[in-house]
Amino acid sequence: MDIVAIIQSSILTPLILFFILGIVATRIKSDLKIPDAISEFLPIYLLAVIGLHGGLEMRKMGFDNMIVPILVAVGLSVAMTLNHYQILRRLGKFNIFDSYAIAAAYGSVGATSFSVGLSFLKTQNQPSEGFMAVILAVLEPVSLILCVFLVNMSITKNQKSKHYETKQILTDVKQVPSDDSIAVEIGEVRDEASMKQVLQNTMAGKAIVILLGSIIIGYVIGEGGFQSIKLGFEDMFFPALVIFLIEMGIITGQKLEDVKKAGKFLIIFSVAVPTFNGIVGVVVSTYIGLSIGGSVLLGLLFASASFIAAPSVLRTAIRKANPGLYITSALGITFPFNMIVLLPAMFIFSTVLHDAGTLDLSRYFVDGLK
Amino acid sequence: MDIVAIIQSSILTPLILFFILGIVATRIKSDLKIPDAISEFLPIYLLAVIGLHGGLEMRKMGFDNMIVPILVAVGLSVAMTLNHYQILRRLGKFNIFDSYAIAAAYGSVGATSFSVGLSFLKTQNQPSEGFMAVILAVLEPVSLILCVFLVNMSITKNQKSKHYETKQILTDVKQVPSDDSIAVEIGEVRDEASMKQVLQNTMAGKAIVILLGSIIIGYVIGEGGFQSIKLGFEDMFFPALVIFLIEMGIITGQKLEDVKKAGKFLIIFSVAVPTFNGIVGVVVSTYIGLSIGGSVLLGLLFASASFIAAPSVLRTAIRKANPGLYITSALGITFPFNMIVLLPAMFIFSTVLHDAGTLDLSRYFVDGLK
Amino acid sequence: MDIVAIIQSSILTPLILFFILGIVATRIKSDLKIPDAISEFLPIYLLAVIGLHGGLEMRKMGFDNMIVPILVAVGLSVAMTLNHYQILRRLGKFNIFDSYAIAAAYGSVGATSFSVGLSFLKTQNQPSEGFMAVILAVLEPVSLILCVFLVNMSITKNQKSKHYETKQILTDVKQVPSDDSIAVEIGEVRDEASMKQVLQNTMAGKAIVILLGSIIIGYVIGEGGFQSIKLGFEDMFFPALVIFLIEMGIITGQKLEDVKKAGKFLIIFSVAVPTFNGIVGVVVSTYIGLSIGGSVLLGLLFASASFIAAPSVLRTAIRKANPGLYITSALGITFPFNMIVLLPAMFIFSTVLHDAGTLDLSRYFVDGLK
Amino acid sequence: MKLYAIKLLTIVCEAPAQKNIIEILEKNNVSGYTFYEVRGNGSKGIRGQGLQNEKNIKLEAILQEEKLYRILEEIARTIFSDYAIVTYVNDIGVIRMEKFS
Amino acid sequence: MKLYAIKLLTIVCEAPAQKNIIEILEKNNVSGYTFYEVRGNGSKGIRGQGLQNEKNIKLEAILQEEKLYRILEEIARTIFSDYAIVTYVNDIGVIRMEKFS
Amino acid sequence: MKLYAIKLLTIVCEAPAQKNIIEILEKNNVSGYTFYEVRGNGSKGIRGQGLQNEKNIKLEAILQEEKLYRILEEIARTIFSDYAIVTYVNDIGVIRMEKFS
Ligand SMILES: Nc1ncnc2c1ncn2[C@@H]1O[C@H](COP(=O)(O)O)[C@@H](O)[C@H]1O
Ligand SMILES: Nc1ncnc2c1ncn2[C@@H]1O[C@H](COP(=O)(O)O)[C@@H](O)[C@H]1O
Ligand SMILES: Nc1ncnc2c1ncn2[C@@H]1O[C@H](COP(=O)(O)O)[C@@H](O)[C@H]1O
Ligand code: NA
Ligand code: NA
Ligand code: NA
Repeated sequence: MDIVAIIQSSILTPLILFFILGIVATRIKSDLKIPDAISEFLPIYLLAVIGLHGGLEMRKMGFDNMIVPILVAVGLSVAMTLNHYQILRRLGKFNIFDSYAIAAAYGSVGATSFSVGLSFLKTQNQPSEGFMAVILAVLEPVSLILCVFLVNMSITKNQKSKHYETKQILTDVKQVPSDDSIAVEIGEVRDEASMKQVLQNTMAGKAIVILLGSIIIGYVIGEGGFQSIKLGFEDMFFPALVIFLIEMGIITGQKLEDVKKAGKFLIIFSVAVPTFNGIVGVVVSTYIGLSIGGSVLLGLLFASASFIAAPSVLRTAIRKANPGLYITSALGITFPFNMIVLLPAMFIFSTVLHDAGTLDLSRYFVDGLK
Repeated sequence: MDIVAIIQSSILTPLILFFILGIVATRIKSDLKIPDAISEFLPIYLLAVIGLHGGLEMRKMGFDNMIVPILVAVGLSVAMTLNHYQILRRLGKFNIFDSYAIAAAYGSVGATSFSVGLSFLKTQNQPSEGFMAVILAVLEPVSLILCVFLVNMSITKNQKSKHYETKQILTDVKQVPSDDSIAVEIGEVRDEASMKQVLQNTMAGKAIVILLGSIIIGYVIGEGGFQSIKLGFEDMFFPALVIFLIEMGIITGQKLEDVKKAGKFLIIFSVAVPTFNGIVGVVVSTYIGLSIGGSVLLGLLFASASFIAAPSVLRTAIRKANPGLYITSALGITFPFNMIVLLPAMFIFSTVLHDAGTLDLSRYFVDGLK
Repeated sequence: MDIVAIIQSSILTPLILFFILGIVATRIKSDLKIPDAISEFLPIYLLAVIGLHGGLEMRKMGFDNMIVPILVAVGLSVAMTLNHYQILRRLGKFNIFDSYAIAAAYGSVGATSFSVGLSFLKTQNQPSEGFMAVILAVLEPVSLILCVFLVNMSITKNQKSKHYETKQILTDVKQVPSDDSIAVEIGEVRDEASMKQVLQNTMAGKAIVILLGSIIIGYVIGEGGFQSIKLGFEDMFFPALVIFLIEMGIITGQKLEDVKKAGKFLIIFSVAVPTFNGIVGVVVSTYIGLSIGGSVLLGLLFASASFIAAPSVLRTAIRKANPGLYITSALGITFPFNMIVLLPAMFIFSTVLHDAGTLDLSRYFVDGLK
Repeated sequence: MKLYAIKLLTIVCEAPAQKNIIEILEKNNVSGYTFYEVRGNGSKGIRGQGLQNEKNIKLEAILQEEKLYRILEEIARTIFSDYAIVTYVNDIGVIRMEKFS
Repeated sequence: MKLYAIKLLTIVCEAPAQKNIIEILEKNNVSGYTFYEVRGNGSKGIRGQGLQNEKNIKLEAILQEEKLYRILEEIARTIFSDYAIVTYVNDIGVIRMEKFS
Repeated sequence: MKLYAIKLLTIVCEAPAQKNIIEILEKNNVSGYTFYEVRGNGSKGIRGQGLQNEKNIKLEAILQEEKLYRILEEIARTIFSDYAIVTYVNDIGVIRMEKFS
């Protein structure tokens, strides 16, 4: 294994380069733009492809050995989410709303990152377990629901026990708009969207519906039924992902301006926490027997923060949280960091963990000395 | 021929399953949605593919033997449309506007159904006559124009002969909005859009223009010229149809709520009439010498009701008709029924009619006994 | 080489025929329409493909021999632009604003024409130099910037030297709207958008950004990296171009109505000048050693007028010019003329110039006599 | 800068009625109009989700009071009974009165 | 043709707040509303460029003055503090008063 | 709940003029604005069918009367002669006056 080649083959790809082109375009104030209809359609398409292939693989492999990985993934996801919250609330001094919202975004997973991970593994000719698509679907809602539940618990508790303390929670909120002439009485704060509502919104969110639906369809139709749509739902995946990454680059370019506003703590968080989660993910995945590719994908899921599906739930579920914080850090910092730095690093790490012999370190150093 | 396999291969297809996914998504109140721009583009694309292939086939086969089928199809279409009207008006007690509008929608043909039919035949490795695309183009306007003409005739006659009778026609209209403070005087009812207008709108409707245009272009360029665009205009057909069926599923899901409002009579009509028309279509097609596949396609055209092209003409051409009735029944009942039940049934029927020997009934029963 | 076959294979192509279908659809008042999102996306996609292939070619061929062609192209482009201006101002009696704006549109280049040219060459199995994509990117802004600069110079000069003469320039403007109750004082005419603004808008225009970006990306990833997206970014090029040409046909159809208003002089200009520029382009390209295909492409670039990128800059950069003039002539006359007449003519001409022997004139005449 | 009083007529209706309304406006020599796609809910139910035909259009025309009543009357008489539609009128001020005569 | 005076309430807000606002309208038995996607700029910055969630929605409802104040009060109390939002009221004239009761 | 009187300035213009108008608004410290794509017909013909450049934009800004006339004057002086454009002014009521100062 040639580390230089890996890094090269992970960064100098159409995906990453077009993503960077999108960023550059925004920074030089270009009017380059992927029309909304296209960029709203692409995630649906990408998830359909991911789902179909997951379903096809599961039909081949069976789902006997997917129970353990799923349970482990859910457990880790919950632990990480709670850990995020503690870090943000204790060390970062964020208010409870922002702390839970950011914790949820980083606890949830990104389908775009997953897509780039699949593409990366394909370039490296590394297979991965088909049920990773199921884990993607399962992990998405877990930490969202957890955090929304905890926020509601915390409000209710405060409202009941001591009336003046809840008041403090509110003044605690850093981003309460100051331009409102109408005082918001704490007693009237609506209880942050009822849990039922949130469960409904999360589970019926388009990402989960199309992903789970496609997994089932893939499983039912099998390779035979898949043939007639293979061209569109397999071969066009990377081209479509390229287009989507142009748009993501454009939006990232817009968010970069807000990164400073996010503050030093959140910037460090956006790099350190994914790295930690990613490493833990790879180690645990290797331990429970996932392949090199599967471990990279699961590590990437833990490392990734959701910037499409989660924010759209969080904005109403934890409405007192500042969306600028979780979107900016997830899309503006963590996503590019994961794609460019962490993904190849985790792949090298996973390869080493699985079989140290494959990593040709000597060649690397010899090459370096030339 | 294995009936179980046929049914399975007609229902457990990506097309049908993604259609059902769309319905399910709407029913569980998901925000899944194909952006408008995509779902407006797809029918144009699908018709272009259908047309090009029709043209290519006709170049190979010549159009000597397409005259009889076209004339027969037009004749049958007229007869069926008049039959629909009688059923709706006499048995269903609908007013003349609704009767003619529903008759026209069911007399017209659906390009989406046709597409699914083509896909089905491909799965069954059954060829069909290239000129079916021409029949699709010809049949679309026939019953529309007929019904609009008859509605106008009927109004004019009534207006002229007896003034008070026309009044009855109007009060006859079930859905006249009751919230209008301005009385609509019968004498002022605009003559239901002049026939010239309707002819223009129908013949220059985008579906017919793109379909006929593509047939001609396919004919002119031949296989040689087609090669350079084959990937886009042949291999992407089924993937594109899948996407379109997700959206159709979503809309069907929305319409399902209105099905009850359509009334029991219309629900029965929406299943019985397509079945009857489909059977007649298969029998007549077989009789005039069409292939197994061609007979299925023509049967499917007769069985199908238009829910895109026809309604967009009918809403202005017979504006006193309630669009809720013809759209809900065509899309909410007939379309899924045709795709899931009638299409495989007609294929079995057509195979039997063409050559009873191919239907391996014994194997079916033996399988059934196990 | 068979001239009849060339003409046939250049006109009876899906591209041209679907373009014509678009025109016909508009003329018969059809509601055929490619949704905006699609027709805004397609040029971005087409430029990405052109750029990627240019980059891939340059990686293979190196860019040693691209310096001379680029310099020659820029020089020719400047000369032609100035020539356009003189013709329009002196012979055509257009005001300076219209003269410079039309001169710029015809001095700039059309990516759609370039795409059709590539497609034509592919049908004729003629390769072309990869750096033509770079020339496309370089030529686009040159004459725009030149003309805007000259307009600003001319205004400033007039404003400074003689105050009453500038007034004449203004009254000179044919299309000053007459329905304004507020007199536009010459002293207050904003200086036609500062040059810096214009440079920014032009160089960061989406066409240039995506084109140059894709050239660089193509160069960096090479054939190896390109494989994973080849299906989308090579094989889908012609199908996508077909869709785009339907929409261009529809818009051309709308513009045809305005052609009369453009006046006889501009109509002649829109045919004669491209022909002249095209011939000059082919001759010079052949002289500096470009291939048959490369000479056709460069000729086509000189012959083409920009109707998407240039107008979007010109509308604000030379805002006193009537956009109806340059868009109508570029899209309504020059584009169809170039595609249908000039492109095959230039190909024949280029073939003759490069090697008279390949043109089987005898066969042509013998065929003609039959 | 003086503002002249004039009327703004707004119509929200189902897409298929757009053509008829523009005809009425043009027949009455309205100098111009603006329109765009909207979604909505009213007595005829939720509109604008899926099919083309079920979209709503919002049309706005600035016009003199004289024309206003003629146009309103014609719209009410020929469109109200058959289509989903709402109309309303606004008092506005414009600079260039002559643009809307 | 007589025009009856009534109120037009307009709300421009971030897309995620749309659901809440429609709930408030429906709770107060508003007879209908019209809405569409817009872009904008205000105290919460530029909105509507990229992500779905950052779009703005403009909602318009014709309603009687009685309902107006109740609705405004509820929107102000439950939405103002958490979302990007602007609301304003217009005097308009309609033909069919009974449509908006 | 009291409504404060303020002005709503609406501008419908061709897309390429949008940038200039937003510049004028921002130069005059308008607190915000809303805009969206529309189609239309007027003295410069039908607009909004095909090419990007031929689209129309509708811009709305809530502002104090003082700013209104300055802005109108500047738009009239620098934009009217070169672009397809219509502007009009509406009297509206808002709750949070301080948002628009
Ligand atoms: N009270 C209302 N306020 C604003 N818009 C309305 C109102 N009622 C109806 N509309 C709009 O007008 C369209 C047609 O209304 P209707 O005829 O009542 O179904 C609806 O789809 C809405 O877009
Ligand atoms: N002065 C204003 N005039 C018109 N629209 C405004 C104004 N201020 C804000 N808006 C709109 O309301 C949205 C939310 O405003 P804000 O809460 O101030 O960020 C903005 O994105 C604009 O679309
Ligand atoms: N009388 C009018 N009522 C409403 N909108 C108008 C009117 N006149 C013009 N417009 C709009 O303003 C744009 C520019 O108008 P004009 O400068 O007259 O071409 C048109 O394309 C319409 O969208
Ligand atoms: Na994560
Ligand atoms: Na039928
Ligand atoms: Na040129």
